[in-house]
Amino acid sequence: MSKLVYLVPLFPLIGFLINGLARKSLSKSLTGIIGSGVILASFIISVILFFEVKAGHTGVVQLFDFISIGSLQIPFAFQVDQLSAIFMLIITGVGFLIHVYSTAYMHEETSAHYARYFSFLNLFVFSMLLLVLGANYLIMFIGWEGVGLCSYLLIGYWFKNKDFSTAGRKAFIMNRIGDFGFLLAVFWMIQHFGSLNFTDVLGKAAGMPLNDTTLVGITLLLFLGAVGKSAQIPLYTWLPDAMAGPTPVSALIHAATMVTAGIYMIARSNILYTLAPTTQGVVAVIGLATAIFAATIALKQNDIKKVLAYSTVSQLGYMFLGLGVGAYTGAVFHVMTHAFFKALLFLGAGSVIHAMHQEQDMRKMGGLKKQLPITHWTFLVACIAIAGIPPLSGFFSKDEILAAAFSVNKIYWIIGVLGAVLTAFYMFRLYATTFLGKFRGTQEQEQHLHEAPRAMTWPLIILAVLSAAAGLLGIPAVLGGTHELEHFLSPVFAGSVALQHAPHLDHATEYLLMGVSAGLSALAILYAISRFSKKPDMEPATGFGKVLENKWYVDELYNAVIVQPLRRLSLLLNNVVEKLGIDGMVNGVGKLVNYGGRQLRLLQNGQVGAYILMMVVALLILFIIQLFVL
Amino acid sequence: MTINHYIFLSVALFCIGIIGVLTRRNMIIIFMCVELMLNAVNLLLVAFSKMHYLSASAFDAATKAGTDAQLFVFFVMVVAAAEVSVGLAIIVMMYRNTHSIDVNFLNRLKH
Amino acid sequence: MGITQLLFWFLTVLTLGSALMVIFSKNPVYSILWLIVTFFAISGHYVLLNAQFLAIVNIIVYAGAIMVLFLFVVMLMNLNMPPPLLKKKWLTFAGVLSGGSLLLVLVAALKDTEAMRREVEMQTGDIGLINNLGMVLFKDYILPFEISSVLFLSAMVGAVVIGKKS
Amino acid sequence: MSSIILSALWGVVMMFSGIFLKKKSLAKYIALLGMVALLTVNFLEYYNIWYIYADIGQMLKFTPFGQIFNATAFACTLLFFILNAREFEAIGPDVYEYYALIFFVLCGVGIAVSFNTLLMLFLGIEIITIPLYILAGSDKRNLKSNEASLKYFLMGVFSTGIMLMGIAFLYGATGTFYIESMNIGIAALQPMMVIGIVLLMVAMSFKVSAAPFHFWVPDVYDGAPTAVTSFMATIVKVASFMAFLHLFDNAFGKMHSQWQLLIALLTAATLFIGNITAVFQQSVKRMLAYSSVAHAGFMMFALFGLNTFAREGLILYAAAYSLATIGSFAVLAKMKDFSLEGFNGLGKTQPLLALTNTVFLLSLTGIPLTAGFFAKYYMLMGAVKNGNHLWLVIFAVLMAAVSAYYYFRVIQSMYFKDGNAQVTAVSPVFRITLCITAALIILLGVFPNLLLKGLYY
Amino acid sequence: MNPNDVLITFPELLIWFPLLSGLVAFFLTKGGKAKRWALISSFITVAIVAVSFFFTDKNYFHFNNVSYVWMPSIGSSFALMYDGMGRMLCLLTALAFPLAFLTTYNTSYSKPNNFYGLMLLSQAGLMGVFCAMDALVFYFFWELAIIPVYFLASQWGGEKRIQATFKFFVYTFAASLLLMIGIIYVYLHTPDGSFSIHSFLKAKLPPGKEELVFWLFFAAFAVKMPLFPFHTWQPDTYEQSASPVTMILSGVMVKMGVFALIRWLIPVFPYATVQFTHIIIGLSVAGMVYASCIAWVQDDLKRLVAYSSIVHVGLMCAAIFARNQSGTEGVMLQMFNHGINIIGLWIVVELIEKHFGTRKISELGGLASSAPALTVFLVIIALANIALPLTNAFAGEFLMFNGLFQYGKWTTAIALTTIILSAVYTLNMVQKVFYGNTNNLTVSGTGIIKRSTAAALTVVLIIILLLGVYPKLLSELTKDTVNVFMNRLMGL
Repeated sequence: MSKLVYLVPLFPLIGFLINGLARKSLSKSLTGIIGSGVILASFIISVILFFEVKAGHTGVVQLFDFISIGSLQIPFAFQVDQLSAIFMLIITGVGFLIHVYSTAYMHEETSAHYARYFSFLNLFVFSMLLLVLGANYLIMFIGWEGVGLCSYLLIGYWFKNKDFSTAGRKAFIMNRIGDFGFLLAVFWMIQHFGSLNFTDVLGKAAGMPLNDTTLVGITLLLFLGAVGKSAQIPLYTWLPDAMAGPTPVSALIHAATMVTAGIYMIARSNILYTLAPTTQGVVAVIGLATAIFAATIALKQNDIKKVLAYSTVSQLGYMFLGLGVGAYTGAVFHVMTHAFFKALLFLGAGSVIHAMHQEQDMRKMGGLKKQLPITHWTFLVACIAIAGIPPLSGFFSKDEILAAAFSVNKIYWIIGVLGAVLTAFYMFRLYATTFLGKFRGTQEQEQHLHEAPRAMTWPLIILAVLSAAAGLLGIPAVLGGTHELEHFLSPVFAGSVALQHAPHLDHATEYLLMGVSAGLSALAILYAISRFSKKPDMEPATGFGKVLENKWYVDELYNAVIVQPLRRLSLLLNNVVEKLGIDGMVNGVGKLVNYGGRQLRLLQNGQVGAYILMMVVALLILFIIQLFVL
Repeated sequence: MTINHYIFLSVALFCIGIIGVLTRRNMIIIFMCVELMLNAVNLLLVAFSKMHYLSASAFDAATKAGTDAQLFVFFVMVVAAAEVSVGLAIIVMMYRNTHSIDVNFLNRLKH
Repeated sequence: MGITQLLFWFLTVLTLGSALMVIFSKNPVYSILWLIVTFFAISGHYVLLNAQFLAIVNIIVYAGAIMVLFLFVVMLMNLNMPPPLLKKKWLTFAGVLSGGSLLLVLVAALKDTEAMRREVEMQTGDIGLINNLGMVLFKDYILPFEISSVLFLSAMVGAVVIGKKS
Repeated sequence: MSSIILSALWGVVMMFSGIFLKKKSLAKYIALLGMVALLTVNFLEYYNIWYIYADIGQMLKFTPFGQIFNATAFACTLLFFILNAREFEAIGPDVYEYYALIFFVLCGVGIAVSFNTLLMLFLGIEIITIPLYILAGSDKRNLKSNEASLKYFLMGVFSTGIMLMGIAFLYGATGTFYIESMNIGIAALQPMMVIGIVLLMVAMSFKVSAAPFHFWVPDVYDGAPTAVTSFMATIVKVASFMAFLHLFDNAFGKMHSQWQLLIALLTAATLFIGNITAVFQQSVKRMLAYSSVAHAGFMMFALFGLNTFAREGLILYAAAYSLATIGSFAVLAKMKDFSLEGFNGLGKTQPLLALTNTVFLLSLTGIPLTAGFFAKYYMLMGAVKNGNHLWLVIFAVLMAAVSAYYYFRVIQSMYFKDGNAQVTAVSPVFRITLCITAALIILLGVFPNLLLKGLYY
Repeated sequence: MNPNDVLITFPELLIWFPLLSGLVAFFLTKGGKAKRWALISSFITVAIVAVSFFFTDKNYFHFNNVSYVWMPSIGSSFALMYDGMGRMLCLLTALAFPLAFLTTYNTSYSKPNNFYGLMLLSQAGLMGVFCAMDALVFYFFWELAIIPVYFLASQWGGEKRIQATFKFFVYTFAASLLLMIGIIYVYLHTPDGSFSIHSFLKAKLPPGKEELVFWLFFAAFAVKMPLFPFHTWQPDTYEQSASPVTMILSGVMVKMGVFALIRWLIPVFPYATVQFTHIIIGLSVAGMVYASCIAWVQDDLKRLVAYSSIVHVGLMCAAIFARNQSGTEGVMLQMFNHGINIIGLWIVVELIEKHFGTRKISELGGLASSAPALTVFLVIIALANIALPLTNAFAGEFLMFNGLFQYGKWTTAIALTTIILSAVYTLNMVQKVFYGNTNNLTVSGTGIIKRSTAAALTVVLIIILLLGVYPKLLSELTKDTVNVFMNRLMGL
C-alpha cells in the first residue's frame, strides 16, 4: 500500500494541470470540485497511509533516478514514516478544508482567475507534499522551493496591485536567502556524507562526535533555510506582508503548512541538531527572540490579518524554541495544533472580511458577534486555544515546549511565558475589538453583514472541533495522559532521545509551570476583554506604541541598511565600473589606436628629406644595435 | 696602402653623399649626391678587388680573383647611367609642370 | 713616404674636399663642376690601383657623359639662382648630425679589426686591364651584360614616355 | 630562364607593336597573349621542358620554389591585366609602352627570385624599379603622379646606394659575390660582414616597404595611377620579398641568429606603423597603401622564421595577398570616389562588386575560408616554430585585429551605410574575372595544398 | 560496420546540409521563399540530429567519426567526431534555429535571402565547432561561425548596431588570433606533428611555456563565453542585434567557449589549469556577483537578459575549473538548458518589443492583464532561468554549485548569493513588466502570440519541464564525455 504514496502528491499535480491548462474553459463549480476533489483524494490516501504507518509499515519508495553522477545518487524517492504521515494528514486535511472554504470565498473572481487560484493552490499542496515526503534533502529542497514559488504566486495573486506583487516578491527573495543556506548545507552534506538520503545522512551522522564543526556548520546553514521559510528573525518580515494574498491562502500557507516546513526539516534532521548543541542554542535563542519580538508587534496592529500574521511568527518562534531545547515531539505537536487553530483563525478572519466587504481594519468592526454567530464561536475557540487555556489544544502543545525549555534554561521559560501572556493579550484584543462592543463600520456595511455560506462555515466548525480536541493526542503523563503523539513519533526521534539526558521535571514543578502560564494568560485575557470590548484604541499610537505599530521600523532599517546601499552599489557598478571602467577600457583601446593613427600619420609629412632622414636614423639605430649592443 | 685607408675614404665619401642628400633641396643636387655615394661604392669595390687579388695571388700567381668586383663596378656605372636618364627625365617633367626643382615643393601627398 | 702614398693622400684630400664642395656650393653649376673634380680624383685612385679600364670609363661615362647631362639640364632650367639650404635649420643640422654619426659608427666599428690591416696591391696587377676584363665580361658575364641591355631598353622607353610632350 | 627571356622579348614586341598598331585597344590583347605565353612557358619549364637555352653560368639558379612563385606572379599579372585593361587606356596615350615596361618588370621579377650572385640581385632589382619610376609618373599631367614618381625615384636611388655599399662590404669581407659562398656559420661576424648585412637589410626593407623605410609607400601608392599602384603593391612587392628571403636565406641563413633581432624589430615596427596608421585613413586607396605596409610586416615573418613553414608561407602569402589586393584595387579603380564615403551603399548599387570586394577584404584580414587565413597561419607557424621572440607573434596578431578594424570599415560602408556609391562602367569580363579572383581566394583558403604541393614536385 | 559502407557520417551531414541550404537560400530572393526554405531546412537538421540519436552505439562508430586527409604537409586532417557532448550541442544548435525562425516567422526582414542564408551558414559553422577533432578544423569553424553573425548583426538590428557589432567582432577576432598562436604553439610540440586532438593531448610543452599558451587559449574562450571582465561586448551586441541573431549568439555561440574549455583547454593544459584554477574561479565568481548586481539596475530587457547570461556563464566556467565530476556534469546539463531558456526569454522579449514597440522595463507594465498567455510562458521561462527546481536548469546548477563546493566553501557561498540576486532582478523585471496596471502602451495585447511563436514557446516549455523532471535524459548522453574528461584529469 505504501507504494501508492506517489498518488498523494500526484493528485494535486493533476488538479494543478487541469485547472491551469483548461482555466479558460472550466466553469467555476467544476474548477472548485476538481480543486478540492484532488485534495480530498490525497487526504483519503494519506489517511490510509497513516494507518499503515501506525501499523509499522514504513519505508522508502523510489520512483526514478533524479541525479546520478558517479557515486552521487539522488533518487526521486518518497519517505513514508511517522513524521511524514502526520504532516501529510495536516497538509491534505487542513488543505482540503481550505479548498472547500475557498470555493465560496473566491466566488467573486472571474472563472479564469478562479481556476488560476485553484491551480496555484493545488500546486502548493503538491509542493508541500513533496517537501514532507521527499526521502532526501534534494527532493525536500524541490518542495521547499516549490512552496516558495507558490507563495510568491498566491501572494501576488491580485497582480494588478503593485504592493501585493511587491509582497510576493519579497516573500520569494526572503525565502531564497534561506535557500541559500539550505543549498550550502546540502552541498556540505554531499561532500561530507556522500549522499543526501535521510537514512544515509542521519545514519552516518549518528556516529559523529558532539559539536563537530561540520555538523555545526551544516545545521546552522540548514537553520538559515528554516529561518527564511519559517519567518524567524531576521527574515520574518515577508510573512506579515504576505497577508496581501487572499485570506484562505494566508490560512493555508502562512499558518498551517508552508511556514512549518522549517520545523519539519529540523525535526527530520533532529539527530544532526542533537549532536550540535551550539546550533541548538542558536535555534532556541532565535526562536524565543522571534516569539517575543513578533508578539510585541502584534500588540499594536490594527489590521486583523496582520495581528494573526505576527501571531504566526510568534508561534513559529515557540516551535523553534521547542526544537532548540530538544522537544522535537513538542514542536511537531505544536505545529499540528497550531495548524488547526491558526487556520481556523485565518478562515474566521476571512469570514469577517468577507462579511465586511474586504475591510480588514478592526477599528472599523466591532460587535460582529450577533451577525456572525458561527464565525464568532469558532473564532473564540481558536483564541482560547492559542492563548493556551486548558483543555484546548494550544495549552498542551505550548506547555510541552515551555516545560522542556524550563528544564534547559529557566530564562527561556520566563521569556516564553511572557510571550504566551502577550499572545493571550493581543488575541483577545483582537477578539474583543472585532466581535464585542458596537459596530463601528459604515451603514452600508452593516446592512450587508451576513454569516458566510456553508462552504465556509463547515470548515470553520470542523477546525474548531479539531482545535479544541487535538490536545488530547498529547496529554502528558503528568496529567495522566499517555501522549499518543510522542509514542507514535518515537521511532523518528529515537536517536535524539537516546542522546538527550534532560533532567526530568518532577510533577510538582510541572504543575506549577502549567499553572503559572495558564493563570497569567487567563489574567491577560480578562484584562484584554475588559479593556477593548468597550473602547478599542482608535487613536494613533504614540511613543513606544508607535514604534510597535510600525513594527520596530525593521522594514525601514533593512531598506536603509541593505537594500538601498546594494542598489546604489549596483548603480555605481553599472554606471561607473561597467561603463567607464571596463567598457571604457575596451573603448579606450580603440580610441588609443585611433589617436595613435592620427599622430603616427603625421610622420608622413610629405617631405622626401624627412623620409630619408628617418631612414638614415633608423639605419644608424640598426647599426648601433647590431654592432654595439648585441 | 692598407685597406683601411680606402675603407675610410669610401665611407667618408659615402657619408658626405648622405649628408648632401639630407641637406640639399635641389633635386638635381640630391641626385648628384647619390652619384657621389655610388662612386664611393665603386672606389671601395676596386680597392677590395685589389686586396683580394693580392691575397689570392700569394697562393696562385695566375689567379683572376678580384676581376668580378671590377666588373661589378662596370655594371654599377651602367645602371647609374640608366638611372640618370630616367631620373633627369622625371625631374624635367616635374619642372615642366611646376617650374620648381625644390623637393620641398613635393608635398601634395602626405599623411 | 713613397710617391704612391703621397699621391694617395693628395687624391684623398682632393676627393673629400671636392665632395664637400659639391654639397656646400650654393650654385648648382659649381656643384656639378666640383663633382666632376671628385670624379677625376676618384679616377686618379683607380689609376693608382691599376684599374685602368675603370679609370677611363669613369671619366668618359661619369665625368664626361653623365655630368654633362646634369649640367645641360641645369642650364636648360636656367637655374642660376641657387635655392638656399633647407629653411629649417634643425633639419640641416639633423642631416649633418646623422650623416656624421653614421660615419662615426662605421669608423668605430671598423677601426680595430684584424681585416683592416690587409694590404691592397697598388700600381701592379693585370686584373684591372681591359684585356682581362673584356674576356671575363663576354665569357662569364654575358648574362648580366645582356640583362643590362634590357635595363637600358626599359630606361630608354621610360625616358621617352616621360620626356616626350603629350 | 625561358620566362625571363620571353618577358624581355615580349616587352620589345609590345614596344614595336606600339609603333605599328595605332589602336590603343589592341594593346591589351597582345599583352594578354604575352602573359598566357609566359605562363605556359613557365609551366613547361616547371615540368622540365625547355625551349630556350642560354648559358647562365652560375649567375642564376632555378628552383621549383622560384618557379611556383613565378607562376603565381604571372597568373596574378594575367588577372591584373584583365581587370585593369581600361585603367591602362585611361592613364595616357602610351599604352603599349606601359605594357612593355610591365613586361620588363616581369623580366626583373624572374631574375630577382632566382639570382645566385649579388650582381644579378642588383640588376634584377634595378630592372624592376626603373620601369616603375616611369609607371608611377605615367599620368604626366597629374601633379600627384609626378610627385609620386619623383619621390619614388629619389628614395629609390638612395636605397640603391645603400644596397651597393652593403654589397661592397660583403665582397670585402668574403671576396665573392656568390651568395652561397658567403653562407658560413660563424659565431662572431666580422664588422664588415655585419655592416654589409645591415645595409642590405635596410635596402631590401626599403624595397619591401618595411618600416621605418616605408615612407615612400603611402605617397607613391597614393599618387601613382591606381592600376600601377595595384601592380606595385602586389607583384613587385612580393617579388622583392622573394628576393629578400632568397638572399637572406641562402647568403646569411646560417648566421640567422645574429640578425634575427633586427628583423624582429623591423617586423614589429612595420606591423605597428602600418596597421595603426591605416586606421585613420579616410581614402581607401591610401588605406590600402598602409595596409600593404602592414602586410609587409606579416611577410617579414618569413625572414624571421626562416624555416620550411616560413618559405611555404611566403608563397602562400604572396598568392593570397596579391590576389586580394589586385581585386580590391580593381574595385577601387572603378569607384568614382576613393574615400570611404564613396563606398557607402555599394552593396546595393553593385552587389557583385561589393561581394567580391568583401571576399578580398576578408582575405586581407585573414578570416578562415579565404587564402589570407592560411597565409597568416603559415607565417605565424614559421615564427612560432622558430621559437624566439614569442612576444612578436602575439604583437602581430593583436595588430591583425587592428587590421580587421580598418578593413571592416570598408565592408561597413559597402553594406551597412546608406549611400549611393558611384562606379564607372563595368564590363562583364571584369565581373567574371573578379569572380574568378574571389573564387581562387576561397579555393586557396580551403585547399592551400593546391599551391604548396607544387613546391615538392 | 565497414567504414566503406557509410555514405556520409552524421557530423559531416550536419555541417554540409545547413551550408548548402544556406547557399541555396541566398538565391531565393523572391518574397517569403527564403524564410520557408530556412524553416524547412532547420527542421530537417533537427530531424537529422534526431535520427543520429539512434546510432549512438559503438557499432555505429563509422557513422559518427570521420577523418579525411586535408593538409598532409602540416599534419592536419578534416577530422570530426560526434561524441556525447558534441551530440548534445548539435542538438541545441539544431533546435535553436527553428525556434529563432518560428519566432520571427511573421517578421519580414529586408533582403530575407541574405538573412536566412547567413543564419544557416552560421549554423554550419557552429556544428563544425562542436564536432571538430582537429585543432585547425576547430579554429577554422570557430572563426567561420562568427563571420555570418557579424554580417547578420550589423545589417539587421538596432540603431547602434554597427558600432556594437564592430566592437564585438574586433574583440572576438583579436582573441581568436591569440588562440591561433596557441594552437600553433601546441602543434609544434606534438610528438607526431599533427593537429589532431589526440596529438595535442600528448604534446609536451617546454617548462614555463604551458602557462603562456594556456592564457592564449583561455583569452579566446573567455571572450567568447564571455567571462568577466571580457564581457562588455556582449550586452551591447545583444541589445542591438535582431532577435534571431541574439538567440543564436546567446543560446549557442556562448556555448562555444564553454565547450572549448572542456574539449580543448583543460585536457591539453592540465598543469596550467591546476595552476590558474584560483584566478579563474575567482574571476568567474566575481563576475557572477558583479553581473547580477548590474542586471538588477538595467532598464532594457535585452540588457538584463544579457547580464543574466553572464552570470550563468560565470558559473559554468567556475564549475569547469572546479574539475570534478559533479561540476562538469552540471555544466553539460546547463550548456543545453541555458541555451533553451535564454532562447525562450528572447522569444518573449521579441514578442514584447514587436507588439508594444519598446523593451524598456520602465515603459511597460500590466502585461499580465493584456497578455496572460505570454505571462505564463515568461514566468515559467524566467523561473527556469533562475533555476527553480523541476525546471531544466535546476539539476545543472545544483551540480555545478555542488562541484564548486568541493573546490571551496567560501567561494561557493559567494557564488551562491547570485541565486538571491537572480531572484531579485528576475522578479523585479516580472513585476514591473507584467504586473500592475496597464498603461496606454500596453493596453492591448491581443494577438501577441501568433501560432508560430506559440509553437516555439511550447517547445521551449516542454523541454524545460521534461528536463526539469528527468534530467537523466541529458546526463546519460554526456556521461561518456564527462568520464573521458575526468579520466584525463585523473590520469595525470
